[in-house]
Amino acid sequence: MNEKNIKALEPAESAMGGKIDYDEVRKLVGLLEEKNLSVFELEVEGLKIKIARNSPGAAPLMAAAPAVSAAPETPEAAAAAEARAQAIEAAKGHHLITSPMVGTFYRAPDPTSAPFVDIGDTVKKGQTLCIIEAMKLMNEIEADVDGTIVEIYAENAKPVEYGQKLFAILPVS
Amino acid sequence: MNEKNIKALEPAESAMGGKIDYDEVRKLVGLLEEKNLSVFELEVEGLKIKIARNSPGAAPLMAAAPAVSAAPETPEAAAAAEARAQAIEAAKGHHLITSPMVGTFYRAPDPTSAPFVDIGDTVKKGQTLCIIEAMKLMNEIEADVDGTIVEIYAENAKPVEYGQKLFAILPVS
Amino acid sequence: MFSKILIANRGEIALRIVRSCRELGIKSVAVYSEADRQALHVLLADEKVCIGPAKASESYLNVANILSAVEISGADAIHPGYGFLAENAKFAEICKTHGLVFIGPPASIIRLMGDKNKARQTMKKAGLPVLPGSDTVIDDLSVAKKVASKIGYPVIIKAAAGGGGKGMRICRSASQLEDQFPIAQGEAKAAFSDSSLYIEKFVSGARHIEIQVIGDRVGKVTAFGERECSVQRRYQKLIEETPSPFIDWKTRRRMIKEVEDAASEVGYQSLGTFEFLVDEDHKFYFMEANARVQVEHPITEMVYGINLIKAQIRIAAGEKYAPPYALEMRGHAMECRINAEDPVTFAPSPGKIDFLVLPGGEGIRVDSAAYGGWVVPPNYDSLVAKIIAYAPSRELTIAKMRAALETTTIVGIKTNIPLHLDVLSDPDFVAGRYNTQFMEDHLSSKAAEETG
Amino acid sequence: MFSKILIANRGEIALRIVRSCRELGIKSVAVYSEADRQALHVLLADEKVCIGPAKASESYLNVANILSAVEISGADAIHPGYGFLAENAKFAEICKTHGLVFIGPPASIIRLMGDKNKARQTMKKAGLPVLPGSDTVIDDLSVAKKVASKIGYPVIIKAAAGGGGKGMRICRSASQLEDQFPIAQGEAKAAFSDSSLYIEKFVSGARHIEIQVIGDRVGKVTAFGERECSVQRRYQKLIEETPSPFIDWKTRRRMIKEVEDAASEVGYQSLGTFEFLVDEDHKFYFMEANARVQVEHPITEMVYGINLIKAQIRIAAGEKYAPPYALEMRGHAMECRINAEDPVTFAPSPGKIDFLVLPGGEGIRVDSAAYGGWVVPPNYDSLVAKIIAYAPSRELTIAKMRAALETTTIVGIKTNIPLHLDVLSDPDFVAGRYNTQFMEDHLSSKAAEETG
Repeated sequence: MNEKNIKALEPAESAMGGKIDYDEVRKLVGLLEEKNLSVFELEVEGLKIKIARNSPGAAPLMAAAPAVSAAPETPEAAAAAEARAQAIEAAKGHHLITSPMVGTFYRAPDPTSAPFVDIGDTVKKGQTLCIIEAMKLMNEIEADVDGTIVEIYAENAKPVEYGQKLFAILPVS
Repeated sequence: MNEKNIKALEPAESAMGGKIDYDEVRKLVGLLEEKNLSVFELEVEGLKIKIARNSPGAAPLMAAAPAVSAAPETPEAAAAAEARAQAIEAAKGHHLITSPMVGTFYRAPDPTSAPFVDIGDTVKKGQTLCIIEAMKLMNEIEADVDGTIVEIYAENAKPVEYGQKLFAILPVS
Repeated sequence: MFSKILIANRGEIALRIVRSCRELGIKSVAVYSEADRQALHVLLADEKVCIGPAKASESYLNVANILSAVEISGADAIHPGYGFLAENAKFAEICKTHGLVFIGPPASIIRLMGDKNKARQTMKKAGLPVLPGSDTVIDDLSVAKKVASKIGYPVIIKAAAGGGGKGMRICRSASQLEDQFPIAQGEAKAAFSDSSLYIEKFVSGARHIEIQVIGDRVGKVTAFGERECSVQRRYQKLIEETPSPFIDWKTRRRMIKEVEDAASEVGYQSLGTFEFLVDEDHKFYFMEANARVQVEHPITEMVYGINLIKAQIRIAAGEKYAPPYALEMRGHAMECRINAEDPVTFAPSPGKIDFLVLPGGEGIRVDSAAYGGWVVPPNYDSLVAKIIAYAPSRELTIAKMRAALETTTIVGIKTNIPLHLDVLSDPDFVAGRYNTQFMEDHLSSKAAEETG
Repeated sequence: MFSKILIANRGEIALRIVRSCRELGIKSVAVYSEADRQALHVLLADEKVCIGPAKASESYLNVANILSAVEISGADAIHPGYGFLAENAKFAEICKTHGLVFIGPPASIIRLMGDKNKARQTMKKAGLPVLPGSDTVIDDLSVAKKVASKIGYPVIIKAAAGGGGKGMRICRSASQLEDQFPIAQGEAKAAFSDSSLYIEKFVSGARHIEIQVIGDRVGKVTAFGERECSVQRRYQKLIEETPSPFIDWKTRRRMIKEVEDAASEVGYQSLGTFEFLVDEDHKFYFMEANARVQVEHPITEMVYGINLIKAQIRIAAGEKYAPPYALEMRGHAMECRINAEDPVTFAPSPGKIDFLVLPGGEGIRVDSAAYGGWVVPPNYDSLVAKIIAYAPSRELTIAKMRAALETTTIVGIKTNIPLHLDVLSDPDFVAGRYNTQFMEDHLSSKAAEETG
């Protein structure tokens, strides 16, 4: 949970069309890290970008104070990649499956079975993609479009938040 | 001193070229008043505008609290006009004479004499434009270019700050 | 002590709890709705879990997701703040069955205080004076009329499950009671899914005064000097202060003593607030008790030099309550609730805060989760900041509060700061001459002035 | 009382005075350089006058323009803050001849305290213990050597007109004195246009502890419990706290009493601070007195629940000093000076603050003229905020300060917050085991760690 993940904000605000330069996004994310920003807004040619980051204060130096021991679990690079990936999905029109609840994500019905789906698999609407365990209940999450799995964001047996991206599907057009 | 004057900020930041639409500036100033803004920044087509205003808090309603009795001495309209004028001067390349000290501005050598200069007058470099009284001393302020007086900003016998605009001169080109 | 606390709330109180956790060396987990992704309590907590969409019933009131968040974060206690699940006895019970510490009173106490009529009867037995009224809940108009005529008009009818003024009606005659009773029943039903009402003597010109308590697990209850909360509009508190300009030390001592005794009697634990009506003769009558931390708790902290949230957490972890020094009030504290709303129409004013300068300096405390650039979501209550002023005397505190509000700059949303400044200059308020009718009178005389 | 005060300063102290004026119902006039057009003290004052370009010598030190600003604004008093003209006896005199009240000590007191050697001699006569040293200023190396050998090495040489560590040199032997004396003379000359030096016994392992005083015009001087200011780097204070973890109540009582007597003896008026070295045996030695309000005055205000600036203004207007209640220290207060500087190299870091979230909540006070969007000018000192934490005990205060600094977000400029957090976690600091050598040791051991 303590990931220092960098995320593009509300979809409405990060309305990124085909115009966006991903190198630019990468540069922005770099700036965020360098300047230790929490929130950052930029407007270029009518395009508004807002980026937020989960670390107030000077992370590397704060680590010197034992009370602030929360060391980043995932490297900053991964966070930058996630921001980029998210922007790419939005731009490409991929269909995202997000978690409808808080719980633990499982890719297979049990530890010995094969995953429900993998990247490249074709899925049908209604097909089970994963299980989220919450309150000791196993909740099957289904595809709501026909298409091909192009990305799996969540890690097996790891916690997921409400609204967290689980899968990207390239819909059959 | 208590004027609610609206000013375009540091020249460097209000780099207004021929592109600026003065109706736009007027709208901005209106917004400032309406929203009771202190500082306002806007970027349009690569042009950055920053406007500040001398009234924190909600002026009209604050007047209801006796402790905040400071009623505006000059109407908001005048302030809006000043912001506009300043933008126009900068755009037109007028030469500005500003006050080199804090004191009281006099347009004439004594109350019974005619003013040193008036709008439309041609002035020569070195010619006395006004007097600023400071520490009981009368300081003559001279023109530093040849040209025509196109605007007189300060009022006779009223205080002026350091750097306050006194005259605009259209230089002889 | 706990190792990790999940905060099942948002806004300034969530941030307040994040800060207290940090001071105590406890990790904090923020939960948040999609509308609060950029909220300060989320940005400043050690961990965070999104628990649902903007709608509170699907996020901040979503018990399943909150408990899942506890599970995946490994928190060992939950702080509910105020509102949302804070006074939900069932939730407190669920926490217990899940082996989690609910940082608040035991479920039995929450349940007792949640039933306003039962609370009143219990407190009466425990020795607190209550207003003459119905001893049981009333579901029937004819019974209501009988009770009311026995008490004597004016009476006030209240929802048994109530709070926030919903289902409350003042009746000055039997015919008014006939009109209002079914309306109040309908309101109570709509607000609390329970149409039960009870009836009390209505005291006009009364003050709303409350006593903060803290009870630990060894059964010791400590009560503090009163908070004056009579500046209310439609039962929503606007300005609170301590001490009350109206309460003398004798009354204060008696209130503290009687509340300590009554709260001990019922085994009160954690933070709580006993609300009283105090009439013009300084007679006080118990109205209800709130089994949670109160929005206005900071003013008590200022005059006593203590931290109630930290104390609440320690007590929940089993510690005794040990105040750091002799509990004595020093100086005067006042809180203004700054809401994102039109100061004249009271219409909510959510939106982006373009520019923000909060007050500071000597004697000023700000409890706020607002920041420049933050968008106040339209989905929740409109409280954006609590500004607390503290000075040696009431007069100096009012001057300080006025200076603080005049130098507060919030651009982009409307706030009720002008209304506060207006009240702070009202001669009756300045003289300390006010009761629960004050805001109504103040607003109508102001309206008359403007139209006249 | 004054009707209008002109504030001949900038930054947080100017804003501090603006706020105090508002609370007292006095109009405030901000003066500002062109670099401070958007400064908060300017935006929040009732009136404002631009007095010159960015360079301090042409604006904040420009007496002619400041007096003209008084004239055109009609102010009847000047508050000089700290720094700039605050300890300029000549300026205080000019104010007087212009019929203006200078809110500070009389010119004679400023002049006396400005001559460090004379101040020491005077205070010695008035009963304060001073370190063995030269009784007169020394301009000659041979005299210096004689005096030093009489006192016994190590000795410290200081500029008579000095302050801020300039011209100060520790000499452990005659040969070191020979080397350092001319260098110190040069520095003193460059910094104060006066090469006079004096010599004192150097006490190693000493603490820098100061006593706040306030004297009114009827001759009553009140002194307050000590401020511990030993956390310094190159004579620049970084963290101050009160009470000192080192001073027992007996020593405190004696220091207060002796300072009150000595300050009364010389007719001290207005705010002032008596600085002492305190050795390991709790023996204290007067070093110098600062005839102005001190940057770190807020921590004294926190533990006593008072407002020194408001008291200073009232006294300047002729009022007696009447504390609001019995002056007793309650709890513990600590101040961290947040500077716009690189936390490792100490290089100044002016520039635009892109995003700002200051700390708040229970026990936190922020004195700052910074706001989100403000550009920290490169022309003046780098202090951007004073963060003050207040809690019942030293341990809780440190925890609170740490929590406050961890949740402070300043984007766009570098600050020394990481350095503060580092000090606040240093076991010696946490244990209260530190003296004026602490920062040097701390930094060098940290540097060794990093290279090692």
